[in-house]
Amino acid sequence: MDILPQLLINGLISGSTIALIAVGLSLIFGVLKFMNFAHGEIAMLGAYFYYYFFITLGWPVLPSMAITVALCAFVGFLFNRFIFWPLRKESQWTLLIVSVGVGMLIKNSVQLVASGSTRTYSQANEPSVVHHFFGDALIITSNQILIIVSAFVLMLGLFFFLKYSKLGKSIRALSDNMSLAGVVGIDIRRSVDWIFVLSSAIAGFAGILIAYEESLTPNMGQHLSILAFVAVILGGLGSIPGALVGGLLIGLLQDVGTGLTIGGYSIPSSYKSLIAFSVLILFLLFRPRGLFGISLEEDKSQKE
Amino acid sequence: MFRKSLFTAVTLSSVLLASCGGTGSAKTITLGALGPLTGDASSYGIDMQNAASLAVKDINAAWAAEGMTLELQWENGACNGKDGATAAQKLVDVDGAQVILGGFCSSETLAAAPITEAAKVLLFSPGSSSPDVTNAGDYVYRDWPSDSYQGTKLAEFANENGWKTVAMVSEETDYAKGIAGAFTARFQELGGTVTEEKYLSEDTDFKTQITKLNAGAPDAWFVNPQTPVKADVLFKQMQDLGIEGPFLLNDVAGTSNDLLTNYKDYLEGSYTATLYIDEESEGVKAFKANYEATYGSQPNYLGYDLTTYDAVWILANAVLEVGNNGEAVKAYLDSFTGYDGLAGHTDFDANGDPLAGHSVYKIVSGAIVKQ
Amino acid sequence: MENILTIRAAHKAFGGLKAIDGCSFEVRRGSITGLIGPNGAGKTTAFNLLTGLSTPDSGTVHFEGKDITRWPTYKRARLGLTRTFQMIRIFPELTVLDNLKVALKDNQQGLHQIFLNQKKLQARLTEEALELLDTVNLADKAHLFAGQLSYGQQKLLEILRAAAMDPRMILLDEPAAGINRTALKTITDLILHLQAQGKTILIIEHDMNFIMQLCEKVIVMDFGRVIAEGTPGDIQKNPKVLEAYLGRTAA
Amino acid sequence: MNYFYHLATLMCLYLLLAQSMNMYLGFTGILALCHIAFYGIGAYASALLVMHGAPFELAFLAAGILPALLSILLGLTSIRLKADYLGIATLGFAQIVSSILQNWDSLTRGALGLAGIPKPEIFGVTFADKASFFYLTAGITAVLMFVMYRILKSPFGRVLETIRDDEVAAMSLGKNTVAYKLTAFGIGALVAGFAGSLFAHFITFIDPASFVINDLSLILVITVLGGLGTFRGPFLGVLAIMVFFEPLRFLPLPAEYLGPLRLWIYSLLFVLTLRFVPSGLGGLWKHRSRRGQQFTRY
Repeated sequence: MDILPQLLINGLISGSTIALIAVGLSLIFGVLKFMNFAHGEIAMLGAYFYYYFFITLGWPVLPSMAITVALCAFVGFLFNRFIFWPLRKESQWTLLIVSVGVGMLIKNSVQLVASGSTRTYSQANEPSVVHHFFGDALIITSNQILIIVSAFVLMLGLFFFLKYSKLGKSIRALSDNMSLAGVVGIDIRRSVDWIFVLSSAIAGFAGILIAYEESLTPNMGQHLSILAFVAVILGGLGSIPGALVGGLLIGLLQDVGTGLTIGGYSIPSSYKSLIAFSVLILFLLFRPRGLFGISLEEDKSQKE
Repeated sequence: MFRKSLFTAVTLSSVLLASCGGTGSAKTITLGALGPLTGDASSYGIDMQNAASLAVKDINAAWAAEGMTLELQWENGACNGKDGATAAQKLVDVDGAQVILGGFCSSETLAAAPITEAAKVLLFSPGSSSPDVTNAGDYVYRDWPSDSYQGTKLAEFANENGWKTVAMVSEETDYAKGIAGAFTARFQELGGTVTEEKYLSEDTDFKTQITKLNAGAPDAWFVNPQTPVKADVLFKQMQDLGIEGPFLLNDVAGTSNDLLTNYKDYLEGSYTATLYIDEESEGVKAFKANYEATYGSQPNYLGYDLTTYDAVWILANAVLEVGNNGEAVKAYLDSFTGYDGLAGHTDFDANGDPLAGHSVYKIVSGAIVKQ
Repeated sequence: MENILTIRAAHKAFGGLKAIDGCSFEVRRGSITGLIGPNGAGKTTAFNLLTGLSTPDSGTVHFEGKDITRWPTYKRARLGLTRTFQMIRIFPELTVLDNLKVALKDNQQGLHQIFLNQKKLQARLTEEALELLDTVNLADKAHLFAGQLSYGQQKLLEILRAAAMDPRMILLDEPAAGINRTALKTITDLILHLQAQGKTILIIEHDMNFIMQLCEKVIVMDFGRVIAEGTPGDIQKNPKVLEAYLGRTAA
Repeated sequence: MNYFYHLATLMCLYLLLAQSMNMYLGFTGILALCHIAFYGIGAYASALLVMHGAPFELAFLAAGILPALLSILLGLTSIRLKADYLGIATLGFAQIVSSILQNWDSLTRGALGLAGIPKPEIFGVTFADKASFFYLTAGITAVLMFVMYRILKSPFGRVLETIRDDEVAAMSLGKNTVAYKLTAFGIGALVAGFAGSLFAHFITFIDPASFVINDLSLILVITVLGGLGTFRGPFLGVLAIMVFFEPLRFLPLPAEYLGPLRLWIYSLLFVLTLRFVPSGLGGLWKHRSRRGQQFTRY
């Protein structure tokens, strides 16, 4: 099983980017109680913004990243302020369906401007710095290390932000019981705005990391949203560590699942998404609240 | 990339305006044209459109003496069956097209075929390579060889090189599947073994497939993607994972300019099979220069561009001689004596497939050299 | 004198919270029985156990001798055990008439009946619904959207809708909450009218005079179990009841 | 003329898809996002059966029944899930179906797709040309629309609406809500399967790429634009699409910008409709009583 370490790293890399998107999804769900189908598209948007600034305009890395994250946060903020927040009183249906529409809008806008063909960040023959561990069993590039490290750093940062900062506490109060939070003087609207800004920024950054490692196409947003849903449900709704663990789990399941050859038989890699979704269906049936989340029945009954 | 696509749009409309504005009362012949102008395959569609427009410009120059002009009425097939059929139906019914250039993707051609067959309209595809197109209809012709040629050619070459085990990474699309099927069949016939790992078009990470195949320590690798960008990611991830050794590449991975420059060293010594194109011939050089001058960049898919260019010329000659009528052009092509164009000599077999096959090229310092 | 409904040693916990902790009581057939207790005593959770919205961790529920502990809500309703809700659950987008017609019996709501002639059926259902509305003189509002009724009228409608199923027993969850004097009189008359038709009524309520006036027997719950049972008179004097209500506020 | 028949047939297919989805999404409140999977299963089932010699009538019925059975199975396993979860579980189901269609080479030839699907032949009459195929499709659509009309306007349909508005209340009125939801979901899948069969024999070439998630968005646009939860909604939605959007194709814009532009306008209108006119063009789908939904909102 000499390729196992490599598979684990592959899983970690793809898992950590999914986790970054899942976190934002979980935050938004925690507050407005709906799964934002447009969230994966924000990551795709981040990949294209970065492409425009870094490749087309040729800006250096850091400013390109900064402006991309800011723009994504702004887009998230705009959609919240004009679409999601005004509809918050609706049934969470309408929010869910409108988020599918917002996702379509983002995708088609990018397709309109960037004429749809897929692209990649690959610079002329700039080989990435490669590190070898355990002989040749594990090969990982500096970019890949950056992805894993930044995912964890962001997670930790977000965790502490929610735990200790004033805004973080109000966001957590909001997700527990919005009307109560309002009563005790938390400016609900501002907090929800902040949540969208925060999760969209993280998703935008995740988009950059994904596009560094893989190719970028307008359709990738949809695929990312769905994988992020699976991660959120695996990890448990509304829990940040849950989203991280869920994302990593999905990445590992997909890569190790298709990579391992047990007794000569191995699952062909094209069944990768099949594994992720079968796990999703299993979790939904037997443990809808996921690993760390609170069960919806309890949550609802306490409020009844 | 953004500047490029805007630039294309501007020049495209100007070319169209120029070509139909200049003729005054002269007789104008309109041919239908069907290609993937949106979606993932739109990069092919735009290249096809550019090549066809260049051909139209040259034809109109040649026809100016007889006061005739050629015009292409474009419809978007979006590389899927539904839009391909809808576009074909509109061309046949609303625009009364008798001869249609396209579809580019096999799904477009296969969906358009029953409609054009029923209306006895000639369908001439410069790019559909699915083996199913061979008997898609009597009025269906193509000057791009079926995938099976490419697959068998590469398999025979691999066998001659003494390779016994080949690891193949291929995309789950009609084009790539056709090549993979032909390659595996032929290579196994010759006693070799092929370990295949597939990926879906929406997948974007292939490290697992590569790691798994690498575990089998194959003699050679066959990279068989649908689009150059997927090839780019495959090469990057293979490079990161330290995969070396001789590569076999399908024509999409092996003949795309960006890849040959970006991975010049990595692909050094690899082999690909594509339509025989004499890069050094005056016509091809003139075409590339003309393309660069008009569209500001090198053609993305030279092979497809040349077959499109030739296809427009063949159809133009046919229409000039026997008139803009599906049955007449079909008869003309059935008794076709061949056409020597930029993509070499083109002639058809009974099913309307081209006789010319693929030949193996070696990649030497970023350029492909005939073996 | 046999009992129509008995709940025996029921336990229900949500995580650490023991909502129902060994609760048992019976309700006499044809009676109007009250169920009172301070907030959080587990009254609504007990209702949910009786009507199948949630199932007890242990213990049993019997209705007319049948063990319905694990039965789904709709089966219990068809058996003749219906309820109203603390927060009104009428269908605001349907008309008042339709809210009742949906609940009326033998309503041809099967898929195989979609092609039957509707006229005869609709006429009968409308007539029955209007009759029900007459009992509380709401007939004139039959064609309004249920959402347009006043709070009191919606409460009445919800009780009527539960009665429309011609059940054997109706569980009323705080029917008098937020009701003005005149509407309260109508609700009391409706309850007495339903009892006269032989239906058994079990009421959760905080309005003591409403309970004392209507109920022949009152069950008092606290901390998820029954702490006292008896006629309204005994209950008012029972020290445990006072301590439960007062003690709680004093502690 | 053929082009008119071609568009009219496509309109009938969209109408069937929109109304069948409206039955369980708009009327019963089941948020399932796998309608395209049923459509795809129906198309493949019908095409494969006919290509292996089965008569068209049998293949057409199988194309409806197979997705219906799968929907019952899917429903049984996930009906008790809350709306968000059900949406994702059904999206997962759709991805699983798409992945199987792409990978099960021996049956579906994977990405090569199925070419040369024969035209339908019923009692010796083959519906080969566009006109006759349109009449066949229009006939089937009319029959299905009538049946769905009767279903939705009958007491059975009224119970579906009560389940959408407040399932707990409907349960306490003795309605076996799970059975009703499974039936509505099953009928939706059945009709989507029929539409799939007609599509396969109409275009005569299907591949996994024709049944992807973003086709779902178009149907969602039609249903929501027309008005969720109303019978006339899908009619208005399809009309809006065909009358307002299809002609965009004739705009002088270069074709490469026309495609994404049309899609962009669809999605913009979709979002604006939901934002300002949630009940859609002909709709009365109002954001029903919040209590009815799974989460109690403030």
